[in-house]
Amino acid sequence: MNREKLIWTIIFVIGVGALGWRFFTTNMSMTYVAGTDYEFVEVGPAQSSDAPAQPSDKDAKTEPETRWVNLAEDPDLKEVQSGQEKVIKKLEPWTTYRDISMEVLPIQSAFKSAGLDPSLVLDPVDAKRQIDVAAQDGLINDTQKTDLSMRVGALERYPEVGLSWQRTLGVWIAAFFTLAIMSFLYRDNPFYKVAEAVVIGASAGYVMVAGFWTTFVKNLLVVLFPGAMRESLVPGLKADQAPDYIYIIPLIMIVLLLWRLAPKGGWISRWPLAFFIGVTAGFRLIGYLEADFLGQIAAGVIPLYVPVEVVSASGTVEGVSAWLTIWASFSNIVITLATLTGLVYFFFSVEHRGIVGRTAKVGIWFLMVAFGAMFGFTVMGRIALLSQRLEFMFGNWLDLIQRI
Amino acid sequence: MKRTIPLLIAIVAGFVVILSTFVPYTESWGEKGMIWFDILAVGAFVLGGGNLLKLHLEKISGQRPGWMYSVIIILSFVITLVIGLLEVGVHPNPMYPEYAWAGNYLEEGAGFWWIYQYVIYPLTSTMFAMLAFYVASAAFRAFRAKNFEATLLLVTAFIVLLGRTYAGVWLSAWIPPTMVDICDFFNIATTVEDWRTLRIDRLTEWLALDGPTKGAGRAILIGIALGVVSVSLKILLGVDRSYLGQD
Amino acid sequence: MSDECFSPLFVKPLPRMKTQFTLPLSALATIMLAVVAVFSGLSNAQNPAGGIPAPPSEINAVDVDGDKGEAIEVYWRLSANDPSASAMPDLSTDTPAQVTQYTIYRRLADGTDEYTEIGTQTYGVTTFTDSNVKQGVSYIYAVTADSEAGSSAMTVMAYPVAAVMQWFDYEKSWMGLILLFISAFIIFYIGLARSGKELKVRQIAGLSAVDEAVGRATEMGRPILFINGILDINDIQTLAGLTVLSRVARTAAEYGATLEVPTARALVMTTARETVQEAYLAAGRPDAYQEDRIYYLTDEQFGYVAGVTGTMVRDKPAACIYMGAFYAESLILAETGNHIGAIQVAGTAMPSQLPFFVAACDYTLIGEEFFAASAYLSGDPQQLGSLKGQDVGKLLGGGLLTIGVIFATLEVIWPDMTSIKDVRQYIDGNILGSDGLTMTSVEKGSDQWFEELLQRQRDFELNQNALESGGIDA
Amino acid sequence: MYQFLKNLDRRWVFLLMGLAVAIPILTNLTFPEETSPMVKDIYQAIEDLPDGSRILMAYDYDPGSMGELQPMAKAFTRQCAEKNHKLYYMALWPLGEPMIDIAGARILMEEYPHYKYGEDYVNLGFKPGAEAVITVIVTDLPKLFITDQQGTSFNDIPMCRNIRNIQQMDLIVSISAGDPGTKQWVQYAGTPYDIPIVAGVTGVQATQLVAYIPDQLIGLLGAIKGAAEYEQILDDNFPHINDNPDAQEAKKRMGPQLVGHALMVALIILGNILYFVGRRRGEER
Repeated sequence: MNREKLIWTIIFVIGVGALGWRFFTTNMSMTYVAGTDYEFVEVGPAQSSDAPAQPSDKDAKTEPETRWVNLAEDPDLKEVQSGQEKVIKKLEPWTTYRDISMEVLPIQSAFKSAGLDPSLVLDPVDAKRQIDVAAQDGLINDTQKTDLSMRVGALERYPEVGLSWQRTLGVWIAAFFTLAIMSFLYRDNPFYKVAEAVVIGASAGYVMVAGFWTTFVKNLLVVLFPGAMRESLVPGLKADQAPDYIYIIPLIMIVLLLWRLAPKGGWISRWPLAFFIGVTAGFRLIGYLEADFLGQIAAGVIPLYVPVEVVSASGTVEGVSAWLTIWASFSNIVITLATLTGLVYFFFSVEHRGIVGRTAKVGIWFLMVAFGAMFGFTVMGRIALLSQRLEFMFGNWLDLIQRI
Repeated sequence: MKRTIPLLIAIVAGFVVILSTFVPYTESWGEKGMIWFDILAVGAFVLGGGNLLKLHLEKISGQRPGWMYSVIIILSFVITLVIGLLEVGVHPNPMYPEYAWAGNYLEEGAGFWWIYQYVIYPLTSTMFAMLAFYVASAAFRAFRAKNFEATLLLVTAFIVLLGRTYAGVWLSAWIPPTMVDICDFFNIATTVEDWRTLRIDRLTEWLALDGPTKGAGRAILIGIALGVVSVSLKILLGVDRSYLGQD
Repeated sequence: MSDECFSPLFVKPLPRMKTQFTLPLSALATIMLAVVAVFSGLSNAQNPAGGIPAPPSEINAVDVDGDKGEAIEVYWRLSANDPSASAMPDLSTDTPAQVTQYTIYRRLADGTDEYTEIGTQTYGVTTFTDSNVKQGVSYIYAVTADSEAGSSAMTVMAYPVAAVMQWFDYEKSWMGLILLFISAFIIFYIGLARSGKELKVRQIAGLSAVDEAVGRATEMGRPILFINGILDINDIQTLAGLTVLSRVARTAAEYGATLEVPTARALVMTTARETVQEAYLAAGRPDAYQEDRIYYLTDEQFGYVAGVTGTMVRDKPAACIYMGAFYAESLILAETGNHIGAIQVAGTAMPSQLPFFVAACDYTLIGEEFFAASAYLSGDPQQLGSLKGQDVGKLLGGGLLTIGVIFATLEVIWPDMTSIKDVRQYIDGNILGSDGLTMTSVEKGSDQWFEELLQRQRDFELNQNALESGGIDA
Repeated sequence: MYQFLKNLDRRWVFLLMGLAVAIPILTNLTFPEETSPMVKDIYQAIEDLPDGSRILMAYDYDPGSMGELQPMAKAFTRQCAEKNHKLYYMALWPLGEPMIDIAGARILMEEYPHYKYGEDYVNLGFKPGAEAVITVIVTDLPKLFITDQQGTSFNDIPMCRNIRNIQQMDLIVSISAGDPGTKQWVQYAGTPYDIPIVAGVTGVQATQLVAYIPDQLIGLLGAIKGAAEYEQILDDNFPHINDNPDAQEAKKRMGPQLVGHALMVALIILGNILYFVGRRRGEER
């Protein structure tokens, strides 16, 4: 036991050391972002406030037409300058960021291989100047110069490019949790317990938040109080949307359900539950009968003999291919046989003996073949999931392979 | 009384939904019911979240084994909830810049997004990826030719595993031309196309996507549909009322 | 695009709309048309084809059957310049007249408004469903064929059409009959069982294992873990799982074993608590019921699995019972359960997860067996009756399938025999499909269909005129 | 040796599996692909539509299944963009929205700059309600999709102005990781309203959904293998896609697949050898 602990401690120390070394010498886990600026001003007709609306004007009561302009996209604000409009209100500017590591990292490595400082990339204008200097000094040749300036020039379309410490930290946290979950394969341990606690708490919170913003707001509040929602959470709502008061019912049901928390009369919460259990029973009964009973039988109505025609290059039919017909017919016969024997297997009224038993046995064989095929088929997806996780670990975190 | 009214509610609601599907005017009532259900489920989060908090607070106050992890659960739960509901770091919607609360709660760069991207997603997707290990250990242990059924299961899985990669083509590409040669020997005219089905990759597709899987899958689905009809009817006839609780 | 103000000129003379063609308007339109003709002639000077495609040759519309009167289907015949009108479309000669799309117009039949565009369809398509109609209001539809160079004349419907609400969806007649048939048998057998007749059903191996597992857990003094799937109570599998839970809880209460039920949904937790409490009461041990053993973890699939597997390796339950709707988590749960050496019984109607349960669990209830389990385990003879009803359903399904397959095969062997084809079509389209009780012999949009419809509308028109003139006694 | 293998700790299996996937990723191992008839059917279905047809792109998956479905989603977007089809993106999963961004909008923005938002493609975003959403939008699309994802009113989007419902779509491309997904699209839209559907699904779903082929579903791409074959057929037909490393993602992931599968095959063989040796020694029944 102590020996095992020692081994793990050594592995841990070596691992941390290797990570530290890699962190300071490579691009490991570095995440770069580009910003987009928003700076909104509301502009409106310049004369509207100076000259009071004329009484004869029918539209006198309506607001003067105003609009929002993003200064970052339209910094000139031509109409305002020409005096036709004026700024009515200004909002706090904001910037949103987007991950562009995939663009930045290859340029950085190009810089590195050319013997230049990779951190230059974050300031494309300065980087171009440094490339020119390096070219003059003969550190890089002309093809390198044009190539590097062209590549770094592509970054100039972003107003700002920078290292995001939040996201870089995030990559480390994500990597830690990935390893913590995988450590469960060896055995239960404190790292896994921490990861487990975090995932339970955070995902429960996540589902509730998502449920609130998507279902509760969009499917209940918007329907019941479209006016208030248009003024607050969902401004894009149509102006003429009328409230649908039938949605009071689910609201009342929530109240009934939460009555459980009250000291008395908690049994009333069974009402909404019973209502939905009834609806579920009715709805699923029809749904399964239509799609899975009738639908599957209809799909099963296939001919057992399928002649496959041989068509020449010019499009004329040259007759029926014996072998292909045999294959296609065989396939349909197998499908039909598997369905019918499978149904016999599910029979409850008769014991699996005699002819019924033998038929049911064939049914099980087909089920087993199907299960084997489904198992084998699924393995692929599972391995893909693992590859994706490892690609993250090797790419985004350790920077051993190209990032996805 | 405490059981009769809910039973009546369930029966009436169920039969109304069934009948409504046959009347064009009321056809969508069942679907509307499901939308309402989602709303109720969100309301029920109060119960679920409340229970989660209660359980772990009790664990902490009782200093029961593992209470430290309960602290982590409660912290991560509350932090996620607060950041998400208060839309921390979410900008207004660029289309409606003056509405501070109209932004996307999952906006890239915002607090909730960060939690999702760097905490929840890695954790859940790694949990999902663990399946790659479990399929291997399950296959090693369970796929043994103990009897005829088990042999069928294992042989099919074996073929499909091979056929889903390049190995399938590589191992069996010789079969169709060989079959043509054999037929030539018996003076039967065939082409390579006729025997293509015998290649492992084609056989895999037939096994997993056509033939037996399709047929057996159909039998399972038909059986399930009948099972659903029967379970639903038992609920709606009041034969099965285990969900109702006590008087 | 065609201008609305020209449209009356292109309209075929219609019996009921004559009043609308006032002289000044048509005169004005004629003049404007002439002007347009001159200009278009100029612009198409280098193009002898003219660039304007031929109009669609015919148009008709019918009320969509079996709806609440909110949709009308419009059909037309392809324009002669439609690339898919001829058998071998010649796409190489990209003439300006080649149809790129059809535009569908509509106006009220009472003539109180003008044609407005209601939608477009790409070339080669001859149908459009207008789902923006008012019930009972009559409309006239029109369609133009459009090319890069311009639009054809409008082809206008000869008779108005209105969307009507049906009170019964006849398309679902057969489904209703089959539902009645199966339900009647289920109810009949339940009644038969209730009257005391003993019904024989075969044994299912997995089911005795449930009791056995509970017993073993009691012996070992370890808990029983019950997972009710990861869906909410609006899934029927969750409800079926709850019934099994009720039985397991009752046995556990009788034996004095601990039962642990982590759930992925708050409502499942609530309902499961009701169920288990009732089971403990029924077993005469209401004091042994521990509410906190039935708890909510998280709705998130893998968050939930992480929590459950953690609990598994720490509490080492002696039995793990999985009954409900499962997705990818099935194998994670079952492999962890296998590792800790628990007896595992699973039941689900998720076909994709069955292979994993079959591989990793001791017993697996496959699809319908899972639904049957609740009937078996309840120990209630009434519930066993429902299984007999299900078997009747299987006989019906298997019978329909067999007959259908036989006729489908015969149809391939003797393709010319219409009677065989009709039988196959009736099974396929009517009984199993949504064509109603009677066969529809004419395909919508075909030549025959256009003719028949026109005739029907003429007859209707005659009747209407007769009614209006008071000629027919009602 | 036999005793060690017989009581083999499953952690050895785990370790082997980890290595079998990790090593090919680190060494960038890839293999050639050959397209199967079903993949050809799907390719042909999109290819045969007239240029500029309307296609509904239903992205019903989340980051959990990105590994399998992302390459398909990207490839579908690419083929449609090659044919200048009009693309309507929507999601029934809350996290499908970012998927539309990554595997749809971003591809169009970077590789097909002539695609204009609102004229050639639109992101309608996520709607909660699963199959209930489908049952509504088959008759009335703007009823639920009042705005697009950015909040622009539906009728203000040029390519949406004439769209009343999804029956007007010429094809539905359903990329799905579970429920709601392809099954619901087939049940509630494709089958009742005769809208052709092609699908890209996870391996698990593929086996169930084949029951719908060919009547209710034109074809489906199953798992990463289907994606790789589809990438191959695009590479063969559009040479410039061949040069795009982002369009070879699935093919790249087939390397770990092959080794992983080979390991599983070896494990099954080993397991059976152990079983038969054990039986000969009389240790097992």
